[in-house]
Order: sequence, then C-alpha cells, then structure tokens
Amino acid sequence: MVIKTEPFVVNIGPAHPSTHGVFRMRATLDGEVVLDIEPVFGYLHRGIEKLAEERTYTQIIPLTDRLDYLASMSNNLAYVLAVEKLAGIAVPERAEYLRVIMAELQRIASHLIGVGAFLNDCGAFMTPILYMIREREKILDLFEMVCGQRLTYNYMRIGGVSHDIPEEFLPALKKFVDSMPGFIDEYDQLLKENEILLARSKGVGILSREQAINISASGPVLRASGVKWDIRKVDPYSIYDRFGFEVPTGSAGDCYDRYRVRVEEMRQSVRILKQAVEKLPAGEVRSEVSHLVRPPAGEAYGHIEAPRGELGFYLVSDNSIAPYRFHVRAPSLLNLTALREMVVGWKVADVLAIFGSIDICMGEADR
Amino acid sequence: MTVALSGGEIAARLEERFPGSVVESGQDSLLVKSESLRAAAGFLKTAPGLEFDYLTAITGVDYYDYFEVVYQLTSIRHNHSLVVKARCYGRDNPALPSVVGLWKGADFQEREIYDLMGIRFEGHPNLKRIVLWDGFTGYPLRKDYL
Amino acid sequence: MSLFDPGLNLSAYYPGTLPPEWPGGYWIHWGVFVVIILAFVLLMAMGFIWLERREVGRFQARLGPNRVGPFGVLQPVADAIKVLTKEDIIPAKGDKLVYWLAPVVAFVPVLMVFAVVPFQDGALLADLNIGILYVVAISSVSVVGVFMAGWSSNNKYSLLGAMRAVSQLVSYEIPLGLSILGVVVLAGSLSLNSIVEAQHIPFILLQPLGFLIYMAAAAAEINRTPFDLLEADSEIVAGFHTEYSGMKFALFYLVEYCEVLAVSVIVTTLFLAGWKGPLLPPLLWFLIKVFGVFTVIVWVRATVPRLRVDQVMAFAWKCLLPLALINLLITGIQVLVWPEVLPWAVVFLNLAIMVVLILLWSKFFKLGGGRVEV
Amino acid sequence: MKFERYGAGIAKGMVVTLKHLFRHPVTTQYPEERLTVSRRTRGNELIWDRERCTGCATCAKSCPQGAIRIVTSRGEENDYIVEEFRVDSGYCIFCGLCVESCPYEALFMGYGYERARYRRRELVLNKEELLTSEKKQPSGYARPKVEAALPPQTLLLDRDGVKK
Repeated sequence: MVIKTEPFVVNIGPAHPSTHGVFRMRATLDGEVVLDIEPVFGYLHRGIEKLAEERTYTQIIPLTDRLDYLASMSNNLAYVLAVEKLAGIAVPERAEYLRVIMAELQRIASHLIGVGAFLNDCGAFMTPILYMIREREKILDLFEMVCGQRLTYNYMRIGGVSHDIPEEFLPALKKFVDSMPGFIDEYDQLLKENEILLARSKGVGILSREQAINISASGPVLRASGVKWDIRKVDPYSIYDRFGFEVPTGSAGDCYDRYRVRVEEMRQSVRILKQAVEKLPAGEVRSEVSHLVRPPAGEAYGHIEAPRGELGFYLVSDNSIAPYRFHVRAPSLLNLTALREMVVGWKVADVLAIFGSIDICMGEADR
Repeated sequence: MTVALSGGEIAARLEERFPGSVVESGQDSLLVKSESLRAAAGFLKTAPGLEFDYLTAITGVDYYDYFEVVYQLTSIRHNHSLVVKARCYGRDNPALPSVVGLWKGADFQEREIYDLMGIRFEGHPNLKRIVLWDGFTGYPLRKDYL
Repeated sequence: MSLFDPGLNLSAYYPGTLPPEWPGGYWIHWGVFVVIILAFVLLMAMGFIWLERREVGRFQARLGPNRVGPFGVLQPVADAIKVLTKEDIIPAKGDKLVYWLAPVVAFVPVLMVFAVVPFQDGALLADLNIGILYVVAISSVSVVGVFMAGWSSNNKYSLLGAMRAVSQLVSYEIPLGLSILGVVVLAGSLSLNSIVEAQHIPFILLQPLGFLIYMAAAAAEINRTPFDLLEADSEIVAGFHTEYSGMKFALFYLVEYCEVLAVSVIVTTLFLAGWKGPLLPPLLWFLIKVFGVFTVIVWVRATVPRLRVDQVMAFAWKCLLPLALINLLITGIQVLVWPEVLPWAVVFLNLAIMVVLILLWSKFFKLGGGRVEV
Repeated sequence: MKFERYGAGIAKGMVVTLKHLFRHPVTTQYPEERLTVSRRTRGNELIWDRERCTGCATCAKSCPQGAIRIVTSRGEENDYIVEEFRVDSGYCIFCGLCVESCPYEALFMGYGYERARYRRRELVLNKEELLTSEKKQPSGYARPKVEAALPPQTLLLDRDGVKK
C-alpha cells in the first residue's frame, strides 16, 4: 500500500524560541526532513542607512550601536575607522590600544552569547548559556565602568575614544583576563566532548571551502570551513599587527567546527588582551576633532573583523557634515546566504542547530 | 595587508580582453560599462593573477543623474582587492546584469539594492523585496524619497 | 490499627484485594487509599516542580524561585493559581471534543499507575499479582492523550510533536518492558510488593545494565532530556501543547511531573528495594529514594543537550533493544544455572558484563543517519 | 556519528554542573539587593544646571534624536535667556552626546535608573523637572569632578567564584 503524503510548510519564526531575534524561515517539510527553506527578513528593519544620511558623522555613532546590538563596540570601531579613513584623521596611541581592548572584550562577550545560544539550540537546557552570560556580565560591567552603558556603548569617537579609562578599570580587566581561560576550560569540560552534542553537530550543516568563499561568508563561518581569513591578520587595521595571536580554523566546516572556532577565538582574544594591557601607553585618548567632522568629498570602505565576520562601512562624502551614502556590509546578512545550502536534507532539529551555529544578529541583518 | 590593486592596470587588461568595456579608471577603482559588467566580472573572477573569488560587498549610490553600484572585490588567494563600479541611468527602470551566477554572496545584497534603491538586476533568480514588504511603493534609499 | 503498620501484610492474606479484618471492609480501604494516592501524587508533583526549579537553578549558578513562601515552596501553588485563572483558548479550527478530552486521557493513566505502588510493606491500593504488567500497560495509554492533543490543536508544531511522541514512546516501550523483565525473573513475581520483598540486596546491583536501560527508556517515555523531543522548545516551540492554555495546560504540566514521579517510584520499587532500608521508617526510605532518583533525572536535564529524532529512534532500536535482550538472556541463565550462588559474585559478574557490553556497543553502534538527499 | 567515548564526555559535563551546585549563585535579588552602578552611568533623565546654561543650544544641535528643545530670548546684557528647555525622554537614546558637547558643563546625565512612567507625556521634562533634586543626582559621565565623588561600581568579578 502506498500512503499518499505531501510536504507541508512550517513558518519557523518570526516569534520562535530560537530564531535569535525576529527572523522567519519558511520551511517546506517532508515529515521531519527539510525539503526547502526560504529566509524572510525585514522584521527589524529600521532604515538605519537612510537615517544616517540625515545625521552628522558623530551622531551616527549611537546609531551603529543599534546594528549588531550584541557587539556594539565592534560596530563603533568599524564606523570610526571608516570615517577616519575618509577624513584622514590620526588617532593617539593610547586610544588605539583602548580600542583594541574594547574590541577584543566585545569579541569574547559576543562569542559567549553565540556559543551559548548555539548550545541552547542543540537542546542543552539553558545551562551553558547561563554560565556564559555570567562571564559576559563581567565584561558588561567593565564596559559600564568605562562608558556608562551596558549595551549601547557609544564609546568610540572619530579620532579616538570618548573617555579615558577610570583607574579601577585596569586591575579589574587584569583580574578578568586571568580568570577567563579557566572559565573557557570549564565550558569545554561541560560540552566539548559530550557525545550527544557531537552527534548533533559533527558532520551537520557542512559548508565546503569553495561554497563558503562563494557565498561571501565571513568570520567564524568562513574560518570553520578551513579558510584562514581574518581581517586582523590579512589587512591589519588599528594596531593589530603589533599583537601575537593565532587564527583558529576548522577543517570540516560543520556546526561543531564553527562552535570550536568561536571558543578558540575567545582564547586568542584573551591573549591579545593580555598583551594590550601590558603595552598600554599613557597619553591622550582623543585627537582634536570637531564634533562636526567634514571629510573631503570621496568615498571610503572601512572594514574590521567583527565577532560575526567582516563588518564594513562604505561611506560616500560630499564634503558636508553628513554622509551622502552610508552602507553597512553586514556579516549576519551575508552569512545567512549559506543557510539554505546547509539545511536542505537535514531534519527540523538541525535547522535550528545550523542556524544557531551561524550566529546572527537580526539588528544587523535587517538594519 | 590587503593590497588595493590599481584600477588603471586592471582596466588595461580588461580593455585588452573586452575592448570598450571600461569607461574610466581611477586610483583604486574602475568603472565598467553596465552592458559588459557580467563579462568583466567573469574575467576578474577567473583571470590568472587576479582571481577575485570573494565578493565583499555591493552598494548602490544614488547620484540623481545616475545610480552607481559599487562592487568591492577581494581575492582570498592573492589577498588583494579592487573596487568595480557600474552605472545605470534613468530613474524609472534602472537595470544592471546580476552577478549572482558568479558570486552567490550577491544574492541578498542585490535583492536589498533592488528593494531600497529600485535597481533591477537582470538574471537574478529571486529578485523580490527583502527587508520591506511586497506591497511597498517607492524605494526609500533614493535621494528623492521622502 | 495504624494504616502504615508494618505488620499489615495484605498480600499475604488475599493477593489482589482487601484484607478481611479491615473495619468497614472493602470500601473503606478503597476510599482511604484513593484519597492517599491523590494527595500523595498532587503534593509530590508540586514538590517536584518546586524541587526541579530550585535544583536546576543551583546547577545553573542562579537561585531559582524563592519569592513565594519560605524558599519559594509555595511557587507551584502560585503557578497553579496563575495558570488556572488564565484564558482558556480553543483553536478556531481545532477539533473541540478531542482537544478537550486530550488532557484527561493523558492524565488519568498516570494517576492510575500509583494504585499498585507499595508505599511500604502492604500499604497499597490493590496488590495486583500482575502489578508491573499493569503499570507498563496503563502508562502507555498516556501517549494517546498526547497524540490527541497534537492532532486536535490544528497546529503544525503540535502535529510534529505528536508524531514524534507516537514514534518515540511506542519504540521505547520495548526496551522498557524488556529491562523490567530482568527484575521480574529475579524476583519471580509480577506483584510490586513481592518484588520489593524479594530484594534482599537492591536489584540495581544485580541488574546494573537493566537499571541503565530502564533509566534511559523511562527518560524517553516521560520526555525528559536528552529525549525531550515532544516539547523540544528550541525546535518545535512546545510540541503537542503549543496551543494549550489555562486549566488544560495545567493538566499537561501536571502529567509531566506525575510521569516523572511515576518513573521515580517505579525505579525505587524495582531497582532500589522500595521501602526497605535500615533504621528509618519504611515510608521515609521510600521518599528519600524517590527524591534521589528525581534529583538524578534533573541533574541529567541540567547538563546534556537533546538528541535528534532519528538518533533517538536509532538509540532505541539499535542500542537499547539488543542490550535489553542480552541482559534478559544473561539474567535468565544466571537464575536457571546458579540459583544458589553467592549474590556478591553475581554482582561483580554483572558489573563486568555491563562494562563489556557498553564498550562493545560504543565501538560498533552508529547513532542515527545524516543528511537525506532531497 | 559514533558513541565512541563510552559516555565519558557526558560524565565530565555532569561533574561541571555538580560543581556549580556547591558554588555561590551569582543572582542579585534586585529590589532588596542593589548594586552600585558605574560612576559614569548614563542613567535616565538629564539634569540641567540653570545657572551655568547660557542657552547656546549646542546640546540640541548635537542630539541625534532631536529630543531637546530650547527657546531663548534676547536679554538685557545681550545674552540669552532660556525660556524653554524641554527634553522628551521618550525619544532620548541616552547616547550622552549632549552632555559631552556642552561647553559650559551645564548638562549632566542622570545617575538613577528607576524612572518608568505610565504615560508617555510624563516623559517630557520641562525646566523645573530637569533640575537636580533629592531623587535626581547627576552622574559622572563626561564630568570628572562629579565622577570622583561617586561610590565605586560593584563588579560581578569581585563577587564571583566564592565557595558557598
């Protein structure tokens, strides 16, 4: 007897426990197997690119906080680097170090959420993410100490950073840097070798090297596929060429590799932090730049290695106080191109695991 | 350090292969004719020594008279980059050839430019609005949209 | 004569029914135990809800509920009031009768399981001579309720959850039953009270493999991590009870914890020598063991991720089922060939067999399939 | 995927969770237990210094949201008299750019954080509501003198890892 079956369509999201914001996947299922998937964007579209055309260069910095709200410092940094490239502004030494410290702290904080959410999507009942949020909390405490906010920092300024660090910051940072490797080891002990996690993530959602390059993936997604491409190394911005660190890569390009790459990157970030704290020079933190920056007409593309991948800002100036065109190259959006190729043929449960392993932030993908 | 290749040199190579395809070339960018964009992009992706296998970003800019679409290309193998631009004229129905066939990463970005700027990319497999809803009228990132 | 008099051995008199010398006879015994079971189940379920939340909280470096009452013990009461006063939603295109019946069908069987559980020697509603068979048979009726809920909700997530429920629960019945058989063979009786009496040393020592199989299969039966596919919140929202609210949801919530209670009770009875224990009164021993088993279940929940549906099925059919069969075979041989051997020799032998079997299966067992070509 | 580690990985993980059972929980029980916020906190409600303000409106110009409204009139000594100084906290994104840009240090970020209101119109603050009061203290954001006087922030770093 042949039973007549037909595929059915399930909307995963926009309100779903593990879509990391408001993302919708229109999945066609044959039982549990995914036949097709269509990502639907736009639930968090705020028109930031248009808003930015109406604001001065300094006023855009708080806007960039709201792009990738899990890694606001990185957004700040990428934006001010693009403006400085456009206007040719030099940055004091101490400010460069502070920027690196903040960016690396932010990378750890963001990866903690990324890894925790991925493990949560694999079904670990909140435990890993709560442990990781505990560590993220310490980083947020540090950010709060420096800039007064815990989520939307608005810390970088064109030509430096807004404030020097308070005197209690460095001891606290040193304490954090010393204790963090122990916590990373603990996370590894918790789930790195867990058979169930291995079964759920090894060999699942494979993105080959060629595919990863072709779909413009970046960040941990690209590196997990075996491409040693980290903008901090290949196109060093700020002062990243002064620090010694490794670029962890995966080999298989599966969910497990993406998870491992993130954890290893946290270790490398701690390494960079250690060096930056040691070398931190004294001096000014902000060069004399007016609040109303007026870059010469032209265009510039500034990019950094944000936690989620290559975050770039493309600015066109017409020599006024506001950019003529402000475009964000959002890693979350581009990494999602890979989603369909990765999930077709896997089960519903894998869709969320693969989606979690890409680690996106909808604020950035939709803008 | 990613080397920004000089637009002039690349323009010469392109001109040699596809005469008349380059409109102008600058320090680190070159402007190709919109008709020959597809061929030029294919050449840039495969030509030995260039091999721009990674499409970093696509942006559309509205200059009132014309729309300029900016392609940031990177070669992961050689670690160099290039900015390629193409222009399309007319505000009612601007169109450019799509490069999705070459770089799949262009998929969402071209949809986004279509959505917000109104430039059609011919040959795109699924050219729909991406961040705005389907019934939306107008293209918000155009300079004349209020 | 006190209710929990240890000398009151009902089964010795009249297996399966009531003691003739009880004042009032049949109906008083019936009434008293129904009240006791209802009170026990509901109180313990609430206790479990509180305990689970507190324990998971501590496992996750936070506090857990601590607002309502001392240490938050009244939290389940507050939750119950909140849930009962919520709006009762029935999906417009749902099957109303089935939707309404589903929580009842799921809840009643779980409650019925406790009828044969001895809280201490002879203190039970009905000492059926087929006690454990009754437990296995009745508890699998719950899945019908779950499927009804998933079907009648007219929600795709619910349907997915219900389909997972049926395949998973039916599969895990088999290793579950087979692992119980080992205990039955050792005890020589199906009556739960007799099984407890037969445990001079707890059967967990004689049946370590059977115990592990039972725990795994039971975790799957009651939808506990790592087999909580039915209501996998990160995948299919809340599975079969996505659409439920108010009182009906409360029933499903209660079913979940009553099932955990049932499993803890059965494990205690079958493998941990039930109410037996030195010094303390039997009822206390019973409760301590039940809470101990429950804590282990919570501990596992706080640590491990969830398996995928094909892996869950493969685990049942390729790993647990053969192991359960081998375990039954070995137990049978041991009982037939050396009935008089010192128990401690058998303990170490069985432990060794367990280790060897687990190592063998770890080497050769493949967990589920991968990508399907579409 | 094979089950090749004989459950050792699961056991290792369970040891970690068990260890946490004996650690101190990190929860802060908020209404009773309060942490000191950062000295530079960009808290709710701006604070305005009537004496120092010259009515130059630099803050209004630097606000990305346009939440500050200033109306001035010409005074006797050719100076500005601030007639209206209104901040719509509902639009404020607490970026602190106004405080940073104020050339006369007449504007401060608030130090408080419990300023929820039931109606949106209550979020619009006029001249009197912007002044400092018993409940409204200025924060040290971009004001080093205020910052030095405030208590240090409580850090999770100092509280964590304590054995029970």
